[in-house]
Amino acid sequence: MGIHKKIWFIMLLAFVLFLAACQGNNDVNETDDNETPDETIDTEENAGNNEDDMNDGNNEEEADHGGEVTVGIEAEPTSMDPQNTTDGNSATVQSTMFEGLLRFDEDMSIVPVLAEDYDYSEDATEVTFTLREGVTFHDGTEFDANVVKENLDYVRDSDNGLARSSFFSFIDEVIVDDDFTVTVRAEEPNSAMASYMAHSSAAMKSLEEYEKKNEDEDYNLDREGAVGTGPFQFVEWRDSEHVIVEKFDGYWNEEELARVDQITFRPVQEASTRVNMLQTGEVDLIFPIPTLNAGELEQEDDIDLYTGPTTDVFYIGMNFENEKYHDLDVRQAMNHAIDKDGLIAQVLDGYGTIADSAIAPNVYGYSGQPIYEYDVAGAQELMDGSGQPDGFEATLWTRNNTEFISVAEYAAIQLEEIGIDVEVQAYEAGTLFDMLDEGDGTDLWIGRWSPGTGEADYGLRPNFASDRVPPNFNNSGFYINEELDELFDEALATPDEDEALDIYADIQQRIYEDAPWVFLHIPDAIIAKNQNLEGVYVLPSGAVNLNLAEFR
Amino acid sequence: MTMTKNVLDIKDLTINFKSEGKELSVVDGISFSIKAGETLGVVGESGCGKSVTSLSIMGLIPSPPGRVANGTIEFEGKNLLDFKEKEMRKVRGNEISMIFQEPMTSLNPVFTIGKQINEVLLLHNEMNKSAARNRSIEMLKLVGIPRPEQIYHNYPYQLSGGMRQRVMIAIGLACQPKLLIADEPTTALDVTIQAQILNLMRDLKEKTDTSIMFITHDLGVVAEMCDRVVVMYSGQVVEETDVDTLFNDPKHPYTLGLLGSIPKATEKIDRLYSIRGQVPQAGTVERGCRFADRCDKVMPRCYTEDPPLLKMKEGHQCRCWLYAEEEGGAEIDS
Amino acid sequence: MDKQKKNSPFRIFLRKFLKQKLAVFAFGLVIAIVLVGIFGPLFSPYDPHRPVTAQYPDMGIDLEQLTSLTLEIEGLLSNGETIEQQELTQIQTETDDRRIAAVRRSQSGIRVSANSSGYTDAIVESGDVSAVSKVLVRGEIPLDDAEPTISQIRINQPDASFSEGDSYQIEVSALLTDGTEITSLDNLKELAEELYGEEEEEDTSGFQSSTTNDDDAASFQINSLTEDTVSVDEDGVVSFESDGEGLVQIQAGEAKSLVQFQVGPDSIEPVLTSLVLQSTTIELNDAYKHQSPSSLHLFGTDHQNRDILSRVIHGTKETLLIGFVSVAIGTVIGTVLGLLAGYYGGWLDSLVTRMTDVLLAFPGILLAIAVIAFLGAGITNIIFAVAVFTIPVFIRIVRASTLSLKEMTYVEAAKSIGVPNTVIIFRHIFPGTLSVVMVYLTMRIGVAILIGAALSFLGLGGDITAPEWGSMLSAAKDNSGTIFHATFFPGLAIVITVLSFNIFGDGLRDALDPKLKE
Amino acid sequence: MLNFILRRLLGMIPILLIITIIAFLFVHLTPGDPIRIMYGAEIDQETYQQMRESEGFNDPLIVQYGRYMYNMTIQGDFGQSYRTRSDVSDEVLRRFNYTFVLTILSMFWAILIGVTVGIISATKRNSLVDRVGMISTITALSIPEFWFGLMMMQVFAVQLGWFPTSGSGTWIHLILPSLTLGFGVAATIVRFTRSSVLEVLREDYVRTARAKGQKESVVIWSHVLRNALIPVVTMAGLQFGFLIGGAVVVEQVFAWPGLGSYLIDGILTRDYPVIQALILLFSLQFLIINLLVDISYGFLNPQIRYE
Amino acid sequence: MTANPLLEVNNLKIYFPIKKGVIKKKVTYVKAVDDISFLIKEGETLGLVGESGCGKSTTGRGITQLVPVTEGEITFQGENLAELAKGDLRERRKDMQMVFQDPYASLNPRLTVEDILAEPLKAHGVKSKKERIERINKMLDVVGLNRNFAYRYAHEFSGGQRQRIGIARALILNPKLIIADEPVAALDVSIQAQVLNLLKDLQKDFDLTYLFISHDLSVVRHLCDRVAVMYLGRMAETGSTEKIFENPLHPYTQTLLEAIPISNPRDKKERIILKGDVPSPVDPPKGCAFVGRCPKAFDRCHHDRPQLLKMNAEQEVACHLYDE
Repeated sequence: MGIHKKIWFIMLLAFVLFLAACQGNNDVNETDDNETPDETIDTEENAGNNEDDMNDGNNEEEADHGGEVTVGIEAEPTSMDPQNTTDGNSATVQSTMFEGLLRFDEDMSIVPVLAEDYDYSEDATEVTFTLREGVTFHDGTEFDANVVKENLDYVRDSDNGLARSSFFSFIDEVIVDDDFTVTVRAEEPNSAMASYMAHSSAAMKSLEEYEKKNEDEDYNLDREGAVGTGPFQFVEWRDSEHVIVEKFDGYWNEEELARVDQITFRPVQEASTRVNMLQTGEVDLIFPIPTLNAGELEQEDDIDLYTGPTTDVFYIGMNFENEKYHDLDVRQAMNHAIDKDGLIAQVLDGYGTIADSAIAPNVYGYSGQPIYEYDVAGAQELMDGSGQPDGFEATLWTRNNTEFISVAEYAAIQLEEIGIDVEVQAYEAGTLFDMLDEGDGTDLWIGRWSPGTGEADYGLRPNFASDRVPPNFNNSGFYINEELDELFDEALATPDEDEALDIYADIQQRIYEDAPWVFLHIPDAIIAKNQNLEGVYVLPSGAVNLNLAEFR
Repeated sequence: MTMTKNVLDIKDLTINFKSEGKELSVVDGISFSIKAGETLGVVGESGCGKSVTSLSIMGLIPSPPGRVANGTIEFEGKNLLDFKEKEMRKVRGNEISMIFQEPMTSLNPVFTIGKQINEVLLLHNEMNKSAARNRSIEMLKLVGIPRPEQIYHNYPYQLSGGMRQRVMIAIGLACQPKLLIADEPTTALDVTIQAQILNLMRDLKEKTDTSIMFITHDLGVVAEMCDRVVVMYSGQVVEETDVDTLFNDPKHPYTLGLLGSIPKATEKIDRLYSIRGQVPQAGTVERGCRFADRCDKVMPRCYTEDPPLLKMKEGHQCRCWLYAEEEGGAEIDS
Repeated sequence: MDKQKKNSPFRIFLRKFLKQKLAVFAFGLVIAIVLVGIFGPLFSPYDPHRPVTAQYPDMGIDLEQLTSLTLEIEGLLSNGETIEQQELTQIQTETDDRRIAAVRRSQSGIRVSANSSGYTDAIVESGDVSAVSKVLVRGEIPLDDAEPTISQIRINQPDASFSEGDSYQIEVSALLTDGTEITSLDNLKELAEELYGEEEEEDTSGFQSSTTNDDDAASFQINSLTEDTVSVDEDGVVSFESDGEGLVQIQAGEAKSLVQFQVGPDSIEPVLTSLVLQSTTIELNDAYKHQSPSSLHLFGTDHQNRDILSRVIHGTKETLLIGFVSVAIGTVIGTVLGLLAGYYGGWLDSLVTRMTDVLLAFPGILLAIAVIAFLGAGITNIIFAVAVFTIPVFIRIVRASTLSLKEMTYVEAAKSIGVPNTVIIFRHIFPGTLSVVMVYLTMRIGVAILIGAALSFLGLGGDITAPEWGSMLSAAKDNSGTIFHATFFPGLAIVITVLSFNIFGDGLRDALDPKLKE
Repeated sequence: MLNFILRRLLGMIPILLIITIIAFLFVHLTPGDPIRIMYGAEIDQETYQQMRESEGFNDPLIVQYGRYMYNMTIQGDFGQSYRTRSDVSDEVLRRFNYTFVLTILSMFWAILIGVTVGIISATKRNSLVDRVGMISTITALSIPEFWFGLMMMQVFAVQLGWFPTSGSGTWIHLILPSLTLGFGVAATIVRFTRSSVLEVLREDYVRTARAKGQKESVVIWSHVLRNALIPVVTMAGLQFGFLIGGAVVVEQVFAWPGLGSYLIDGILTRDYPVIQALILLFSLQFLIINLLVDISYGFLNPQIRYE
Repeated sequence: MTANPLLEVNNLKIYFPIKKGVIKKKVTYVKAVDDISFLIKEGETLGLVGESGCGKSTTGRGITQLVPVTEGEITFQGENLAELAKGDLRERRKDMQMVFQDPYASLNPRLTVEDILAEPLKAHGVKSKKERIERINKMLDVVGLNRNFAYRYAHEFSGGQRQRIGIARALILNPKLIIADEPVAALDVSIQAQVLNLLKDLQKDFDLTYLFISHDLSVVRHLCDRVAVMYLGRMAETGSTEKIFENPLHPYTQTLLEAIPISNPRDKKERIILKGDVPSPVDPPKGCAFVGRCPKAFDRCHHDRPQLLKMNAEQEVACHLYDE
């Protein structure tokens, strides 16, 4: 009896030890086991194993064959379906696998991809695409006009519950003219249609995926349906570990065939951890990067740093339902009270520019305005002239990540100098959206807006149009300006580009002067990579394109 | 008195304990010896130093705070105090073994009875496991445990206090020691069980010829068990004699008082003799007789001078000034 | 009387406690920390909520803390006139390294603002002319002397008009950013080659994007902008080919200037030929944040340039509040429930025990996270969250202690006398549990502070702008690799505080342990 | 004994039921909307309502709870993550491996370091070794875990380059996080072992063992340890709860793809199915660990019998 | 000795349930006290003897209502304690006090002697502090303690002094009955004599009645007028001290007396040694509780539970040997 117990005890200990020793290798072992019986899926298996090799610094050796890129991203992607994606991390991953008819190039101009050409009708209600021939999806199916129609119709249908369905609600009908010509007709004149079609969510998916979904209700398009036409194809998505894509040999554009065999995206939440991983060579490319680390990385010889403006605009929104902000003097005083130069220097370590309009310079239709200079005395004068010379108390809502909080802290400190006593409250992003959408008790909040379409309409309308007040998004400050509403529609209906640009310039001037926001800054995108990696494109929106990445 | 040789000879043993920076002599220059085959009773109230003495023989005084400051403990002619720890380990459990007061806690609760007897056997004897097992069961049988094969596999909690004390005795006697130190082995037991254990020990002593040092505060037990008695008070031997003399011709006032204060089951006394005052903590009286404060026959001298151990007659010594002149007893050098 | 008091259990405890030097020291620290928590704000050197730079003037600290200045420029026209900067159109500004300094046009001039220490070039451009100014930003990193670069080029404007076939040797002088002048074209060319010759090729970042400049490739250029009227060779000899206006541009590095020629008789409009910068070297300071520890700021400053020492001092109160209040709530509720459940037993005991079991089924920090997620962040909620998971701990220990004390004979004695239950609980049982409660209480304060910090780390902390140690750590954690002091001092404050409480609690435990003799 | 385990398992059911209710109410009454979190600001009201309807958020809570319980108990379906749209039960199982390995290895360090140092400290009581050991453990208990983790990463991964900074893959990845996590627990175990050993050293049977002439080392490692371990095992079991809590922080620091980071992400994004499943899992885990602790008692302490 | 009965105990049963099962079904009972009856007359000392676990202490606690009585009647001064209202019961307690075995555990270490002695006074409505101090001082004199000791804490005293404090606490309300639960078992021999003498003196001075619970037969013989011998929760024999010690009838009483160590080596004797241990009170033998160890057991002892039989004016015994 006693001996038995002793043995049990030892076995228990041994078990624990065994688990501790083995479990760590589990993944590798599993793949190894699978590998032996089935030789044909060799490439895929290699992918799994090579990830470990890479950590030993075997990059050089692999370079001839293309190699594998590991990318450290900020957060877990949420979906592999572009039509159901609203976050940047997912979009980055998807951009390796999916393509749309058009895309934005590095200068934010629209270039054809799966479409060879496109034409607006005279009244800007229709746009006709001539499609590229000979494009095949990763699953071998052909790309044609029907695919375009099916894709657009599927995403438009709100019954399918896709996040991007309303994005395409401007479409009235998609008409297949012939096998490789397709026309998109809008309900109203819309000169921004091409921009919409260049958006990452207008990506083309293989029709087989829709069929699978139709057959099986539980088929998970978000995780399994990643079949596009891009230079990479989907391999594996393990939550919190990685998403792996590998080179697609049948890519239509032979000049732009993928140059590496595989890309692994690894979500790493802690920014400092991402930086450490780049320094130790565990990843080849990371973004975003805390501005402070950027300076440090800049000094490192074998790390390249990219910094450049994005299309994000940071602002402090104010609630017009609250009388405090009815006075233009107060709003302008607030704009004058904040030292944007200091903000950029201090909070962004210089990696940013002052927002001189409600949209960023890289957005189509941008027109810069003379900024509100930092002038405490002037601001105080404005306050003195307003109905609230002694200032007031305010609550400033912010997202609870370091970047937003620092901005909020900074603004709060400075607004206090003109008597506005600001209390900063941080909320988790989702909660904050929810609170803003509810519209109750909103006072001041730190906002960030970037038009995914890269043009002015989407950059301005959601924030300033009267019909976008809560619960519709994103005019959370209940800013009502009927003149603007008319101008928005007018601009969209104007097929002539220059005319439209003039209208947008007018709109921006009116907004900037009316100061419904405290305009803050446009942050830089900061991306760092191993020096050996080349061919990384950064879009003006700050998005990274890895399709042509290769090792030097 | 036949001249049998002494198994144990303690001379001038002084044991100090450190407490609050001061060293107190818990045992202060005691000397006594145990002859082969003899049962020596060591009697005294709590705190008189009897347990510390027994632990010092085993070399088990917790150090710090305790230490042997002076004296020798000769076991079969060799001074145990000179033994290294390794040599001492060979003595413990083998040549001298010990049983303790609390049978309930003296056995390790997580090991079987068998394992605990085997342990001592395997430590001191060249024998294999099965031989040890047989010997263990034999020992269990010897100490009167029913169904020894079964008990062998039992855990201590499955046994009653009396049974556990039997197991302790089995462990103590397993290696046929020359000396068994029994430190209040029956105090925690009920009368009927105490009677069983005392009986058992008497029987075993006859069979094994082991000398026993029997520590107790119960004079009744002494009367039943012992050949000679050492009475201790406050770290000193105050009287040493054979058991018959102790009960019928005690000399030291403390011994007298002790005998007088015990109620007897056999006769009814209306009022007990009682020693006044409290038992002093060993080592706290600095000068004079340690019993002086409580003594009915105290003289001025008692407060100032330490009384020597006086020889009353052959084998009877007493530490009291009362007998310094009248008996003319020679002082035993200390 | 005094002699008797000496032996009261409290005195004995005190004597035992005082013997433990380390614990006494820790207790001293605890007291000191509490005092800092209460009175510290009165003595803190700076206002913890405002950047120190804003406080220097009030405090009479005279520091050259120029973080930005307005650079005045003038335009020089070909007719010799100057125009004010307000009239200059199409001004474009840029710095070589935006991380170090930014430059932009404002109503009052060209505004140069320091970002972080280093030096860079600020380029002001208007049409075809540009000028460069060196920007030096002093900060943590000591700067080597900056290599001067070419700031402005001045080309002598010929007064006369030329006619076809003439030629003209351009005379050039240039101003360097360190104020020295170069007077010959050859020298300028040489310098430009030396300064910019190699640098320009070095765009090897491997990033492909629109913002990489590839226009001004050459280090030194001299070329005609009106090739049909004038042509120019490398040595600055201009030949006039037809009538009209002739413009020649000289570019050295980032500096560009024009010279205008009137060829033929028709008079021409004067053009902007060069920009004159008021100063060629701008010295600024990086005083925005993360100042290293110095005599001015013993613990340095944080990311909002607030004095960390002051914030640590002010934060003591918040941190202690989290520690004390949450544990106090937990202790009181836990002790009361534990006493009642332990003493009365029965259904009350079953209920309380079940409740503790369920609460203990959640690991402490998860419970705290849950509470915070439910109630939202904020110091009161942190306190509540920590209290919630402190309660079951105290219920357990008090209940266990009550159960054993209940069995003590002196409690039985009191019962047998007829002492009411409430009196028994408060007189006999509660004081008995007090020792273990005290020990846990001190230890738990440390745990509470740590949990508070962990909640902040996970983004679930209290007021982010408040000077609370946990939030300070959390705010600085991204930079822990680069900025040592911003995490170190708040971290140290936490460690020292928690350590003091723990050692103090340890000392209490030893002093209250009946097994350890006096 | 089997009967005992069965009884204990049955006894868990009501507790778990209460926990499902608490967890359910907790996630559903918490402010924050999963749809918003899933899609950010970029969906309009119509789509939003559509999605609420299709996820069933507009039903009364009791109906939602019923559906949840039905799916979970009858279908074995814990739902789909709102955030990554993966099957929660699959995902939890997969991540459980990671957290399990991490916590087990941490526990291994903790016990290895804790018990060894604890015993040395106790046997050399009041010596220099003891004092150093005690002060360093108490210091270990006073350091915020994430700070310690970041420092470990700075020193051993970034400066010395001995270990990868973070992530998973090989067992080397496990070393730093498990050490960070085990550190605090080790300190607790040291203290506990020490006092437990000191307690046992005072016991009579230790004196008996010495009186038998047993070697001091055997006395300590056999007689003392076995008894001293009984309370240590309970404490270690309870510390598992602490480890799971600590894992949340440590997994965050080291980007370890375990349940801790899953939970934090889940809470931050109001990923109801994930939160519910994890709370249930953590509670179950805790209860099972308690059961295991109780069973291990039986091995350590023969006096406990299971009826 | 014709006084009235002060305390009468009839068919007292005290069972402790052992809880088992998930929903805590009460399955078995420890029959600590299983149907015993006895009475104590005013002014006498009844010794309740037996080995550990025989239920003698539980009996004492049952009488003072410290443990719930399962069944039976306790009549004190003619009043059935079970029928008393709570307030009245507290009032009765005044007349019925306990002295406990362990003088170390029975005094709260956090209180001074004054606090300890004042507690019963407070509990029974002595509000004036002056009066309390007066009575405390008087009581300290009575038990032979220095008045200055009032301000000391219990831990500063030796075992004998503590027991005096315990006795003082019991006496301070002038009770009629003192239940002394092994009051000298934990004391050294010399101190034991002091306390025993004190108890005797007090009885004389204050007209006390004692229920003296002890396992030490010598002490019982010394102190008690009558003796009740318990075995495994049942009464084996009661009678006057003289009778029990001179002429024990129950085999258990006989062996118990035999087991007492001799007081002089000259009295060495041969004796019957009782075999085995006391059986578990959870599952006592069906017939006579002593049957398993009884040298004189016969068939009937296994089946029938013997009832107390009056053997003579001073002795009752529960044994089938005397059934006729």
